[in-house]
Amino acid sequence: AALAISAPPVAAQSTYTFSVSVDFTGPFADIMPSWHAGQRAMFAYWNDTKGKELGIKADYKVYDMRYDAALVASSWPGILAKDKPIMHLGMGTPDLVSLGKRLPRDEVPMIMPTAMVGLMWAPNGWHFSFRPTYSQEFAALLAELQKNLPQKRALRIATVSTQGKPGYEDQVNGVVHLAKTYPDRFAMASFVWIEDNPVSATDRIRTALRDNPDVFIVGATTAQAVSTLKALKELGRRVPIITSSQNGLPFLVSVLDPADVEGSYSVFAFAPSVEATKAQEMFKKYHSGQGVWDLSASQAAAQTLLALRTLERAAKTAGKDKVSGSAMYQALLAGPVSSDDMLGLTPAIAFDKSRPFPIGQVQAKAITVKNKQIVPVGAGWLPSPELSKW
Amino acid sequence: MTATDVVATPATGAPLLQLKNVEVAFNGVIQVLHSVNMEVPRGKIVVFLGGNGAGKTTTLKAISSLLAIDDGAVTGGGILFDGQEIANRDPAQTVRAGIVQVLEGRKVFGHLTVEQNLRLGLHLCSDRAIAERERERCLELFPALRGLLERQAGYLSGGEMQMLLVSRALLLQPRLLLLDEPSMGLAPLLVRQIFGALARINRERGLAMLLVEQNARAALEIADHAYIIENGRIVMHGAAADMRNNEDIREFYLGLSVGREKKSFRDVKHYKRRKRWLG
Amino acid sequence: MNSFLQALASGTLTGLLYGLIALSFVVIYRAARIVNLAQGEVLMAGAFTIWMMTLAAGLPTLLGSGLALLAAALIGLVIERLVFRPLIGRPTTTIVLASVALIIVLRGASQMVFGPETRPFPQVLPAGAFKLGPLHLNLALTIGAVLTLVVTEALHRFFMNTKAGLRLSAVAEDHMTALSMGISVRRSAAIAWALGASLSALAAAIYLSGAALDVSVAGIGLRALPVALLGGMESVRGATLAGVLVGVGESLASTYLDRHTSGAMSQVFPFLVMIALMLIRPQGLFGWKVIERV
Amino acid sequence: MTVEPALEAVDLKVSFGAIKALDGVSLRVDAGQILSVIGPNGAGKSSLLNCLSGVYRPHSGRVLFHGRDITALAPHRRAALGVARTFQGIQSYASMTVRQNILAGFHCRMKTGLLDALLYWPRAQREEREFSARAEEIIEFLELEELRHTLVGELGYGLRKRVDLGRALALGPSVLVLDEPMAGMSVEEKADLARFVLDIRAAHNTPVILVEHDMEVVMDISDQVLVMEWGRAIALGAPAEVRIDARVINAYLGAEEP
Amino acid sequence: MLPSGVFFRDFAAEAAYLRTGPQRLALALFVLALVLLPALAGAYLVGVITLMFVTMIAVLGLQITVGMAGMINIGQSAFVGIGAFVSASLASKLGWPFWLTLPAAALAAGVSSLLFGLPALRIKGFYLALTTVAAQIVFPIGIARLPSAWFGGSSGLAVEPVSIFGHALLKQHELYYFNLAFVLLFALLAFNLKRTRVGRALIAVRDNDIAASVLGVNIGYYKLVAFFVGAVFAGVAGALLGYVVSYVTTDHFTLWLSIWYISMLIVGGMGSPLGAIFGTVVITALQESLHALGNAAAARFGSDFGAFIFPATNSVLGVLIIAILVFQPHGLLTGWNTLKAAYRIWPYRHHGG
Ligand SMILES: Nc1ncnc2c1ncn2[C@@H]1O[C@H](COP(=O)(O)OP(=O)(O)OP(=O)(O)O)[C@@H](O)[C@H]1O
Ligand SMILES: Nc1ncnc2c1ncn2[C@@H]1O[C@H](COP(=O)(O)OP(=O)(O)OP(=O)(O)O)[C@@H](O)[C@H]1O
Ligand SMILES: [Mg+2]
Ligand SMILES: [Mg+2]
Repeated sequence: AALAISAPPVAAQSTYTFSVSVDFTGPFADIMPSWHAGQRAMFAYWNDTKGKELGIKADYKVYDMRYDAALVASSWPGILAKDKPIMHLGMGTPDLVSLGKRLPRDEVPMIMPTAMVGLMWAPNGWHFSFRPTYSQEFAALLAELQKNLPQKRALRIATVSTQGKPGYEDQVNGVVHLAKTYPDRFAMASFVWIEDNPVSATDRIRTALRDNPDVFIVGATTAQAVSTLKALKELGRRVPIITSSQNGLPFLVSVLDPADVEGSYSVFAFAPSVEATKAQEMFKKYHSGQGVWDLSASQAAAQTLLALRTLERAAKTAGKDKVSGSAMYQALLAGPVSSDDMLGLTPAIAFDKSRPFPIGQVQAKAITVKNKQIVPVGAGWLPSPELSKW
Repeated sequence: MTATDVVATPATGAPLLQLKNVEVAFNGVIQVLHSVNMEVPRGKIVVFLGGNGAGKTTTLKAISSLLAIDDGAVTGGGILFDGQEIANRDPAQTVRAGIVQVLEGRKVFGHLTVEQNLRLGLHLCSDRAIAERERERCLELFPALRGLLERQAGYLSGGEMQMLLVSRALLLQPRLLLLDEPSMGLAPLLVRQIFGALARINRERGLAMLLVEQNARAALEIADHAYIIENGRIVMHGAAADMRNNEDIREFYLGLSVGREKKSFRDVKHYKRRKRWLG
Repeated sequence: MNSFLQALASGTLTGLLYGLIALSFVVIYRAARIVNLAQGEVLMAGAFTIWMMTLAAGLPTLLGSGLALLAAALIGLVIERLVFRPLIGRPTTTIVLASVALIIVLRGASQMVFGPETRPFPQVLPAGAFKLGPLHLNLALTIGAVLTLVVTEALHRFFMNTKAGLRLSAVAEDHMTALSMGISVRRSAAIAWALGASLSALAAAIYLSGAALDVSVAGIGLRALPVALLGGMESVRGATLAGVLVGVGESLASTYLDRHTSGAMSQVFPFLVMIALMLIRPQGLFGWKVIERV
Repeated sequence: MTVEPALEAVDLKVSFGAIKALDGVSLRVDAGQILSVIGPNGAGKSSLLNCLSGVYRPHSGRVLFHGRDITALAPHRRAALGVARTFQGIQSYASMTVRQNILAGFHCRMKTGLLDALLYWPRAQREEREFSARAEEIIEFLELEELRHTLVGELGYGLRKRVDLGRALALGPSVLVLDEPMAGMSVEEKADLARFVLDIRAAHNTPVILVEHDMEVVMDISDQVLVMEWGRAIALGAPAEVRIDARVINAYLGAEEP
Repeated sequence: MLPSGVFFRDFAAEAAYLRTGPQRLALALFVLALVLLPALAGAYLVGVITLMFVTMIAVLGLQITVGMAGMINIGQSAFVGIGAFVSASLASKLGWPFWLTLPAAALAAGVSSLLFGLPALRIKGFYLALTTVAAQIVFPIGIARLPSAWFGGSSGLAVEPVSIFGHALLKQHELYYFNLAFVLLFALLAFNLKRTRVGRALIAVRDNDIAASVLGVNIGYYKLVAFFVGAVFAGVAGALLGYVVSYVTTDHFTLWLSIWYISMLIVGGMGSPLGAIFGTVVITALQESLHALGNAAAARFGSDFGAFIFPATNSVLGVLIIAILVFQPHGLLTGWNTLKAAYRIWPYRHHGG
């Protein structure tokens, strides 16, 4: 899986290369056009503005990893040798599991665009995401929902997920941990385990409904979200479901009658694409080729921005022609990147060695369907309750 | 071309089946038949003798176009049926033209009943009345089958299977019947019964047959002509009656020594063999 | 008690869908002796065809779906012609392996043609549910169940009583012998594939009605394969019955056992039943017993 | 003193559904004896042999090998004792060469275990060499030299049967059980095979149980003939006696041969 | 197949795989090339080949179960997974060195394969394929359900690099040699198995189980042996994979991977270990080059073209596999042999009768 897609180099500049994992053939191929558009646009934006100013050209090489850990593992040595990247832009779990351990050795930091999973929550890594764990993102919305309950009681949570898929199971484990940590605010009502593509979830949802959950968390596949909503409709019950970014509301609204999705949520730690941000403006200005400004575009844009802001800082401390992988790593740990620098896509973020996601208060944003329209939930960032590692 | 067309244009005089310099090879490299020439006249029984691996089965399959499934093909010469070239055709076409082969080794449809096996024999016959009549004729020929109609064919005894196979082939209304060792593994009584039935069919319907047999004595009795194949080459042929009296045939195929008395199997000697294994 | 009845009823409905997919395995095996592990991918192709005829081409849903069943038959014919016809006479292993390769091809091809994105699937059968006494039944699955029963009975009669059905059986028994009797193995295989592929498309319509469609729906093929084996690969009625058994079992397992095994049981269940039964009856409930005489 | 029979079956009964394949058959064969079993098709001859070699488990009755009850023994254990057999029809290992077939016949005489096989150290090599030589002797005996590297699946029917015999011989049989070994052979080949059987008997005093439909062979080479019909033994005796037994003629031979 | 004019004096010479001087020379050169490769090839290629070695061991094992014993196994990657998890767990939790984790992984995979192989005692043919699919489905659920202290549950496990005499193998070429040693060893084992009593027994059981049992082969035992040995190879491959990738999760070991293993076997030919090796090389090479081609095309026509070109490469490979089944049913290797045979009898078209 070699070769690359790159912009033409410009002379008399320091040029640095970022390697980028994408997935045009694997399970996330469908969101790739917009995803990659987000990255392209941000590189173009930065090179046109900050890059020009600093005399630095940020180059990028794209590798189709098919979302396959073995492929990532086998490609990486070649990437290192050929591109000498100063930073890798990962795409998902395969990058994490294949590279997580060796990045410190290779002295190349990696920035992730996806939320973390508990299994990657360890100190001293060279990989960082601007998003916390999925469970913490859910927790931010759950806390908001709990606050708005008419009575003062624990929010009853049901989960729908797949057995035997590490990432999906971990989402559930994290929420269970949340309920254990705050028993007065959250309670686990029931667990629904179904296949990725269930024939019908009705039976199991019916059983789950006996425990009167206030929400269903469906963080795994789109098909599960569809099945859950269809089951609820069949059973004549209205319980909101909470999805994540990769199986979020925009698709559900397009497949199902928006009335059925009414009141459900997606939650994630970046600004939703329906919100007006500076990033959206820049995307419109620098966008080329396929793809539109949607959740995956904004997610990838945030990842790219974080990487480029780090380059800015590393160039300042190490000197414009002396940026290296470890300089990038140092720059990442050197203090917060402001929300403005992130073009409004995230709150201010800062890292330390203790964990692979931002330190301090975890915050997220959610969207919901109101009157058949997707709208943001609340105006600001939703704070997530403090959560220890599970 | 349909079966009726073929019947309508009989090239009288010419033999029903003619093999001209037929060569057959498997997998494109292993040649098994070398320039085989052979004729089956109308209404006659031709017996085809030869040792193991001589190429008898291969010849029959070449005629009925069943080689392809074993990766074999006629690579030279021609096979004429009623004056038409039929080598390497679609087997289904060959059957429609009137050539039906009874394969060696009791190939009944084991999971179907005897009745279903027979009905499969009638699958080309669209006229119900004719079908019924033909079926009756067969059951008359082999009355033993009548009591077995509902039995699963895979559990019949060897003799019953062979009767079923011949019946099934007859129901396809062939003009040339190819039989591959029909007496193999049959008890003497049954061998006689089967050969009796074949002779009767030949007599009554004038059905031509090409019969591969190891039981040369029984076969030569009902045959009109005989061919002998060794190592893929026809080495001898002639009228069955002449063959019965040929010295070599008597020794190698009939087990008789000079002077008509039977040689005992106890006395057969082979000296060329060094018996190290026994030592 | 109510939840038991409900589990029974919805298990039966899901099971009949499994049964229908199992039927598509059986038809192809019964008539051509081909074990097609790519049946799930064939179903996926059928689903894409339905999507093309309805949402993409804008035809009325029912008309489009009907046409799609025919188109699916055509896909079946193409697969037969290009992949399995050249393999006539080859050992079972080869044919199973070819079907494994077919999995790769069909997945690749459908991604190439339709792209990888998840898309809405038309509401072929009416959405929603209805009440029957204390029971609560999914409308689409119920209609599908009735269709499945009708199809089962029709196919059963076809195989047992018609000349064409007998011919298919003959081919399934032994290609060489069938050929020697002038039965066209090719034609049988073609009929089998046309039937099998449109059955899969029908199953897709029931399965996906109003849901989402992408490459991953092919996964249902391997969930239905144990069902086909359980019923016996040669038995039409067996497939449907086994479908009901597995469906009900799965549903009961999920109602009563999943609490204790966090969902593991209902996924593993069909395989457990299948392995247990295979040990007692290797040919499945109604399959042909292998006749072994030496 | 009575000789102990090499192989003995006592009152065997086997049925398949309604069919009684064996209905109380007994037989014994002594060292050096050739016992032929004849009878109409479906009489139960193969079923009898299957009981002897352990493919079928009789519903009642016993099988004794040199006085030892082996009724419950699995087929491969009986083979290890030296009960070797060939099959009606072809049951060879089609994808192996002639020599490999015969080498495979040595299976229970060889000792190479899984680990030896994987490592193929000198011990395994030595054994392999030793048995290759013995396989060659059988190949020579059966005159298969030309075909030793031919795949058995490509051989004609008769040659395959000869390979089957070679495979059984490799077992170093103490009883040789042959099910229709001559079916589908020409007279010349039958004579060869008869010769093989007689030679084996002569050299090792191996008892032979032979099922065969060719009456000439049966009459010529057997010491005793057992006649079966409908799962029962209807006659037992020397060939000459059996040949004129009215019941045998009726059930099997049919009236007069030319 | 030999050149004409070669005769043997003894059976040892005939049983040997390398019978002529040139054959021995060719092998020596080949091994030498493998040893020199890291010095000549780029890091990328070395990485790809290292992983290919691991795959090769798994496919060699599959050749024993499927090729020799005729039992279709479409769950090989589950056994690779079991090996990977056991080795990773022993290494990371108990700190075992690789020369202990490797045999343990092999044994664990082998023993667990017996569970799924047991039905083989009664079930034949493709029905058996299903129990191996079951293995594939039960495996991730099992790992997830077992106490996470054992195998890390659904989170998976990190694997520290292999260390030999206190030296950690971190560099790509070190890993390359490490795996090369194992692939050579296991190829040798597979070749040995085929030419001895056990291999013949496996083939006998595949060709005709009743005859085999009557001729002294304990068919139940050998069916289990086939499963066991096949899975032992898988287990070793799994342990090695863990060391190469340095992290194991159930995500690695999917049905899809098993399907590719089978495909490699088909392409090379199931009849011999050489087929397994050949098939692994061919498929890996094709995958890599088609993919590189796709990337190049994507670079030229824009990255969105990738959405088309990459599935296209899969289709091409699938079509290729089917074509091989149709035209070279015994794998590419026999095609080569037929060619040699044709060459030897040239200018004649056929052998005499
Ligand atoms: N599929 C095949 N591939 C290669 N060679 C074959 C194949 N089938 C037959 N042969 C070879 O063709 C030759 C003739 O075989 P054939 O079966 O026609 O003999 P036969 O005369 O019928 O013998 P038998 O009396 O034993 O049945 C044999 O040498 C055999 O090895
Ligand atoms: N495995 C089996 N399953 C069912 N029935 C069987 C089985 N084996 C034998 N039979 C039945 O038992 C009876 C005796 O069969 P067997 O094969 O022993 O006869 P045979 O004397 O060897 O006949 P032939 O001379 O044709 O070989 C037959 O009616 C047969 O159908
Ligand atoms: Mg023959
Ligand atoms: Mg018999």
